[in-house]
Amino acid sequence: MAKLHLNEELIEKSRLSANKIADQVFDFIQDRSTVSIERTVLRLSGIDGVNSDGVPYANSLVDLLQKKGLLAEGAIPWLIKAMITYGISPQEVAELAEMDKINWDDVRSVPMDEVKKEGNLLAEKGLNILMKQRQSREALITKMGEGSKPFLYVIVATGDIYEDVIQAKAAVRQGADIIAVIRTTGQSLLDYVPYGATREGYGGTYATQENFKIMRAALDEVSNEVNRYVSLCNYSSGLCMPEIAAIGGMERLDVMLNDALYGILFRDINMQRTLIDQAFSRMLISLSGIIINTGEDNYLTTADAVEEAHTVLASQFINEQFAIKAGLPHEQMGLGHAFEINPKLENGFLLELAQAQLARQIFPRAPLKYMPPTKYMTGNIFMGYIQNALFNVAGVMTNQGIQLLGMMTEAMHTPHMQDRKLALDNAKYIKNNMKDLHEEIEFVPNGLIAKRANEVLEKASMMLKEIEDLGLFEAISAGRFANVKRSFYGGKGLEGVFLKEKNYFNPFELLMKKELGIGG
Amino acid sequence: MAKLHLNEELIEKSRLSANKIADQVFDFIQDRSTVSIERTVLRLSGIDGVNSDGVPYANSLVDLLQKKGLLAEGAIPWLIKAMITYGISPQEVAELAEMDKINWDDVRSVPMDEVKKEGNLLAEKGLNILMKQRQSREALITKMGEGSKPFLYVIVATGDIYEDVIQAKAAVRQGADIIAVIRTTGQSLLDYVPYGATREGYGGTYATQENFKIMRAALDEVSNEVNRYVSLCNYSSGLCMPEIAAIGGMERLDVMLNDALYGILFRDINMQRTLIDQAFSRMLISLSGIIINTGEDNYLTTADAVEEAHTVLASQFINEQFAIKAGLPHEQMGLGHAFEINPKLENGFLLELAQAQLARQIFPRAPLKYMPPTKYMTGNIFMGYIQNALFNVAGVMTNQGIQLLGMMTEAMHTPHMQDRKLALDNAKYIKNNMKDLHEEIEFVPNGLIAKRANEVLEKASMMLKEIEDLGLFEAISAGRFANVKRSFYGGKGLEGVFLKEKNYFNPFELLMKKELGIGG
Amino acid sequence: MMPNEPINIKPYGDTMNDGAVQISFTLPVPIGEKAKEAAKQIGMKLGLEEVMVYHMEGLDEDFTFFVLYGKVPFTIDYSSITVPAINKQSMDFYKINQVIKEQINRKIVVVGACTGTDAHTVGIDAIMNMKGYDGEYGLERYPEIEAYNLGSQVKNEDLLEKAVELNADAILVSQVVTQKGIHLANLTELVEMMEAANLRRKILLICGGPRISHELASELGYDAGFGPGTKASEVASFIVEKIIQR
Amino acid sequence: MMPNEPINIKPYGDTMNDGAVQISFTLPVPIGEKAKEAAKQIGMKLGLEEVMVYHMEGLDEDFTFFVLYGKVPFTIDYSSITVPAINKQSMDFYKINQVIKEQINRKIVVVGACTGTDAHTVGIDAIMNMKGYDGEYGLERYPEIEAYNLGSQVKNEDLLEKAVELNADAILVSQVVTQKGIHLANLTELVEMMEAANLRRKILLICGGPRISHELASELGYDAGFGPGTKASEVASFIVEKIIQR
Ligand code: B12
Ligand code: B12
Ligand SMILES: Cc1ncc(COP(=O)(O)O)c(C=O)c1O
Ligand SMILES: Cc1ncc(COP(=O)(O)O)c(C=O)c1O
Repeated sequence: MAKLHLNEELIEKSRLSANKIADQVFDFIQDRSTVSIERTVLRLSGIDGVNSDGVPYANSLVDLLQKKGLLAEGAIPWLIKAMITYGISPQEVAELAEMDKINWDDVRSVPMDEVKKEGNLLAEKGLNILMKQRQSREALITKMGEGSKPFLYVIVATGDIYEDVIQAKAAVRQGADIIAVIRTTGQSLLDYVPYGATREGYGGTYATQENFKIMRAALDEVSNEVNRYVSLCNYSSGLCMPEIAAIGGMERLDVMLNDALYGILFRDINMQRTLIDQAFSRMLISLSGIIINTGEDNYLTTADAVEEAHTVLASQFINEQFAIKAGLPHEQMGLGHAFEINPKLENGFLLELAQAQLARQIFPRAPLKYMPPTKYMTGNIFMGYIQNALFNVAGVMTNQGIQLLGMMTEAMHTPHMQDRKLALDNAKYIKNNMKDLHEEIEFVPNGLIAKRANEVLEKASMMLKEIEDLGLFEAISAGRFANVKRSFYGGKGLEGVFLKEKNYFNPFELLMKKELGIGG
Repeated sequence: MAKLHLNEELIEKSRLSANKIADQVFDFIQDRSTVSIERTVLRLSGIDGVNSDGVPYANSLVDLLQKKGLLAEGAIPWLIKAMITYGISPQEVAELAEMDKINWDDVRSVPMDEVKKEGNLLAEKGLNILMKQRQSREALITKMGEGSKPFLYVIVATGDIYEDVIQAKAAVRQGADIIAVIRTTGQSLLDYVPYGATREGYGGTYATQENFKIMRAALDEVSNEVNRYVSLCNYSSGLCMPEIAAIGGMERLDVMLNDALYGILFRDINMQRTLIDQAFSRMLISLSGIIINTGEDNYLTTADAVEEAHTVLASQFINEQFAIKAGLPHEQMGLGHAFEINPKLENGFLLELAQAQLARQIFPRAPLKYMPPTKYMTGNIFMGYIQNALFNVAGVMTNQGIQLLGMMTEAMHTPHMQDRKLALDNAKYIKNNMKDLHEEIEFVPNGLIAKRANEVLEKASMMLKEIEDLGLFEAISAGRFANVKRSFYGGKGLEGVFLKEKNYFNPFELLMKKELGIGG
Repeated sequence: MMPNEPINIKPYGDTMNDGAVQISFTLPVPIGEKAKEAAKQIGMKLGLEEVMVYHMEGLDEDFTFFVLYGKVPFTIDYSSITVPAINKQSMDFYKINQVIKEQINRKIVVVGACTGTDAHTVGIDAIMNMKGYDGEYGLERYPEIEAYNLGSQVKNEDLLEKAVELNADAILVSQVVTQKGIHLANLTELVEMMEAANLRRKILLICGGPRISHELASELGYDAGFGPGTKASEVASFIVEKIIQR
Repeated sequence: MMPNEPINIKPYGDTMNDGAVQISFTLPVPIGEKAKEAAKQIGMKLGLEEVMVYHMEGLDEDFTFFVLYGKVPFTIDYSSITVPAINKQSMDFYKINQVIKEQINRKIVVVGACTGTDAHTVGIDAIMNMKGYDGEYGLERYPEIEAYNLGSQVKNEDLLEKAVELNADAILVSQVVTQKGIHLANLTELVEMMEAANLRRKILLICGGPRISHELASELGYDAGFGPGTKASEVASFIVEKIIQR
């Protein structure tokens, strides 16, 4: 494989800084939980459905506990106490609670060791659903195989899950390896997960458990037909990050966008909230065998791709450490980066190659997620089509893991059916016609590419050192990422964060940490 | 610059074979001339215009001499004898001859030394026109500079010279370095050069002296505007190959397609005729400072580009020797090759790179002419657009001299105005964005690319050895090039070939050989 | 009309008035000769002549993609076209500040946001933020303008509340996501809220975004609409001129 | 009509019946807002709705290129479409030779050429030459067919003379270059020459090429026309069937 000569010492140094940064954050997270985490464990305990107002029972129960001031001990102890007291199922607890038929003072007396025993059972049962899906996935891949790298990733985004299914199936028959169902614009700010099959989204389709199920079934069907396991991707992000991770695990999603920094910077979600949520999500994701995709590529949609390239790398280092601390293996870390340099730049492609190869070598086991040009796409669909071609060339030349295909209509609308087909044609042509190019070329030792890569590495390492001293929260407040400033107490969702009481109990968390072999 | 490790010995061997092949052909050519050569020297002597039937005076005079059995001594002696006898200009000789007002028996008596003296004067004057234009070109380039390599070459082909001018000017403003005016389908088989400005061609525009003049003036105007000398290209090929070379020199064309093999294989022109014509043309072209473009690329439109790659290389070797023997410097040898491998082929791009780099290294001083995909272009203009992009990538990666831009509508029609613009956008984007890529990469010593290049070289060298033994005429008859068979006496134009009598006199030929320092 | 301006025009391929156009689309039918004929009929029903289906490719069992060329037989009268655009770029940064100082005699207050669930800030930032866009300062940099950029995902009611609180002269709304007409709903809601609150005449209402045109904005009841490539000075000029006019 | 076949169809972007189409063309006017409006009017005059000019680029002082999207408001009746195509690929190589032997009882003579100034031989070679095309033998390989391929740049009179000389059952004409309708002139000339010589009814007349359709060929007075991707067996089947019919 083509290789760049990189300064290994700087890589080591950067990793160390990132590790310390993550440690600091985890010290903070440790003592906190969120409404979304509590809803997640309720869902994993079997609570599903919505009440007559359309509010999910997981939400109504957590809200109730919060209102009653009980949530700081965790939702699970109260659930179990009610279950034991009334001899009912979790779902029944939620439904009766709605009708105010649970006497929370009464249930308080159930002894803690009983709660713990029952809690462990619930956790085992809940996590088992995820493990089963993981096994199904592995069995299916063994049976029918999967695509070759880079995986070809395309989006569907009609807003209507049934229309999405049509588009997705067509895309698979045309060669797609991963189908991502993009979410409607507003969803990340919703503090609940919508329910049921939906047909009305803007710029994307609601992420609901039913929609996941419908799409997974469709993809299973067409995977069978093409005899190649096709992955499904959605977003474990926004205010419901951990809940959607759980739902994704239950419905056998294979890839999930998951990155607190994205939510902070691009959705103005409170940083405490989403970092706490992220740590919990990643454990679920890890167990479920899902690949995460991080969002560093987005930085370059607002910041300049040449000047701010090092922020992408720095963020990748941090995301790697966050992932490690949540027990996520390298093989599930789809670290993000992007091909966003101004196409008018002389030798711009060389800088793109430098960045892509840099990431490839620094994170050799990670299935890097490589984003196509978006910022400099215009209404000229023809030029756009060849910008995407050069992006595909860079992907093949540097052996990326997941190639998010660009659409020639990027500057206009979410993809029409033929846009996706043409994008796949583009990618397949280049992947096949240039297949082994990366084995055939070497980068000149002291050339432009090598110099650029080392320069970016050096800047990233300096940035990480600074953040290590400053702390991540401060660094974000200072606008170090994507030129966007967010404050510690600002943004959405802070009201959903709470300090755990000393008798806080979350058997799911405990069991996951045990399974994943991580401390805490 | 990126380099392949090639077997230098095989290169030497191939060159030697090609040299012998050319020698054999030149032995044959030596004793022969053609009606077209004779018309050429008449034109260079100042004969212009057409008679009342639209027949050029150069044709009517040569036809007359041929009918009278006088041509074997050359047209010039008879022209001069008539000039001296009647005290008239060359043009007047032609016009009076038409009216049967020259008594050819009478003029016979003019002594040969007078003829020779006058002949040398005529030749000096005639060739001086070419030299003057060459100097103008050099002065203009010094004044305004020219584009950088690879030169971007686009065609205009509306059939109407005035519409061509509109298209050409637009193309220059969009960045074209070379404008080629494609010829109408039938012209190469015409045994005369049409006259005047024309507006009615099919798939191209008639090549006439007036059309050349109109386009040259337009390009000079727009060159001035963009402050970059823009080259004009047309075809010195077909039955009037040498005449058009002369006209091209007079009207300051800068590039001319010139390749006897093309005419033989693709226009079924008799091989004797066109090889004799070619030798004479190339001397004119050499003196005029025009770059030739050879037609090896065309082989791959009928033969398979992977299997027959070596025939392209073999033909380049032969064309190089033909050029050297006609006194053409390497800097004017635009040897042709093409990007015509099936885009569906796995690693096909690697084979393309191998071939392009091979040519680049074997002919380091030649401004290689690199042809875009044509054969595998379809009605899918989007896919076509990225096939052209990969072609441009190959051009930049191997540092070609002249990049003939592909049009996305290749499979449909001669270019619409926006097709050309988009083609230029494509090429400019890649040339700029990947500018120094060829300096940044090395080809792995024993990789696929290196192996392929050496394999093609080996096959070419074997083929050349075979042709050396067989003779070029026999090799063509056996279908060795482009899978097309042509016979020694077949094809068009043989009737225009004649054996020179021992007192044959052509002062232009003699002077050119002297100027170019070539024997004969 | 400009001197020498063409009057009746047609698309141009390689010969004046050849009418050549390229079209591509997908039909929800399986690939085949019948599908090809259907594509041709679409071309003909659009009024094109010499319709040629140059490419046909199955996208899935029931969908086929086509590339066509055809010729437009009609002309349009170019000389009669008038563009419903705003007078662009009348003043520059310095001139604008000077005019505000001399003719308005107080600072102008502008409040902006990207509204609804739309989170695209780059466009509104380009107009409002200090650093501006494409080498032009944003409104925050104008000494005579007080500019408040509320960011993205702002609810119409919050935007309006803020505008009232600040006594704004103008409201700037950015809308980038347009799928299924979401921007129309958003933009309309704001106008209606302002009318209901009797504020519509008092505050200049301006929208912008890549799919916004002045025409569309006027139809929706806005004072102006700005499309792709807008510069801050164009917007400021418009605001100043309107305030002086009143 | 096929079961479950759609009846009224429209182009499809991402939602059934959204009517989405993409268009590009050049107008002979300078770039600017007025040009953009002109492009939009072309779209509207084609009957499209929601016409959006997404891209505009000057090609030269007086020419501007556009990319538009719009929506087709009408449907076409898919169920009523019948394709005027020849019954394709009824027989294969073996079957054809067998039928000739058994039902015609003599060898069939076919003469082909690429005519006029057209020098594209690949198409006619694909149909006639031994080695064939796309894995199918050409007519020369058929034991029951005597095939004469005269090559390219053949004059109509020479082709006809040869056909008469060989007592041909069918003439095959290839035309690839179509600029300014040169193929129409060429093809028409041959029909007229044959009619003048009273040969038209005696010899099957077939043309082919990338821009040829059966429809066009029929209009010009040919027995059949074959377009891109034609295989030798399709042509041979047609000839054999026609000869038997007579
Ligand atoms: C950058 C970007 C993002 C970034 C935004 C970062 C940020 N902080 O803004 C990120 C990555 C976060 C993002 C996310 C999404 N995006 Co986005 N994004 C883009 C992208 C690539 C560029 C937009 C941009 O910055 N343009 C540059 C600015 C300067 O141009 P502009 O907005 O046109 O602004 C100019 C003028 O319009 C005008 N203007 C704009 N606003 C205003 C206001 C006023 C008052 C005035 C006077 C002028 C004015 O002046 C500006 C300067 O000239 C486009 C694709 C493209 N290439 O266009 C897609 C695009 C806009 N995104 C799209 C979508 C669908 C989304 C998502 C909804 C996808 C999803 N479901 O996940 C998400 C969610 C966003 C949300 N909730 O709204 C679609 C919209 C489709 C449509 N037409 O409906 C696009 C077109 C991509 C696509 N083809 O799918 N996106
Ligand atoms: C190869 C080629 C050449 C080669 C031809 C070599 C040769 N010996 O044939 C060379 C390089 C010599 C050449 C030259 C020129 N070419 Co050319 N060429 C092409 C090219 C790249 C491919 C054509 C081809 O071989 N197709 C493959 C064959 C198998 O397909 P086919 O012809 O469609 O044949 C199939 C069917 O149509 C059918 N068929 C065809 N004929 C017949 C006949 C019968 C009876 C039947 C039943 C069926 C049948 O069956 C075949 C098999 O399925 C096309 C572009 C393209 N990608 O299409 C341009 C193209 C055809 N050429 C073109 C032109 C203009 C020229 C030139 C005139 C340019 C010039 N002025 O120099 C010259 C001169 C040629 C001349 N005098 O005619 C234009 C034609 C434009 C137009 N529509 O008018 C094209 C489209 C390129 C372009 N965009 O400008 N060309
Ligand atoms: C990491 C990450 N998360 C989430 C999203 C999607 O946004 P939302 O969560 O608002 O739907 C993106 C968008 O591309 C992303 O990159
Ligand atoms: C070497 C060469 N000569 C001539 C031509 C043009 O053909 P003609 O001379 O028939 O116009 C070509 C076509 O590309 C060519 O490559």
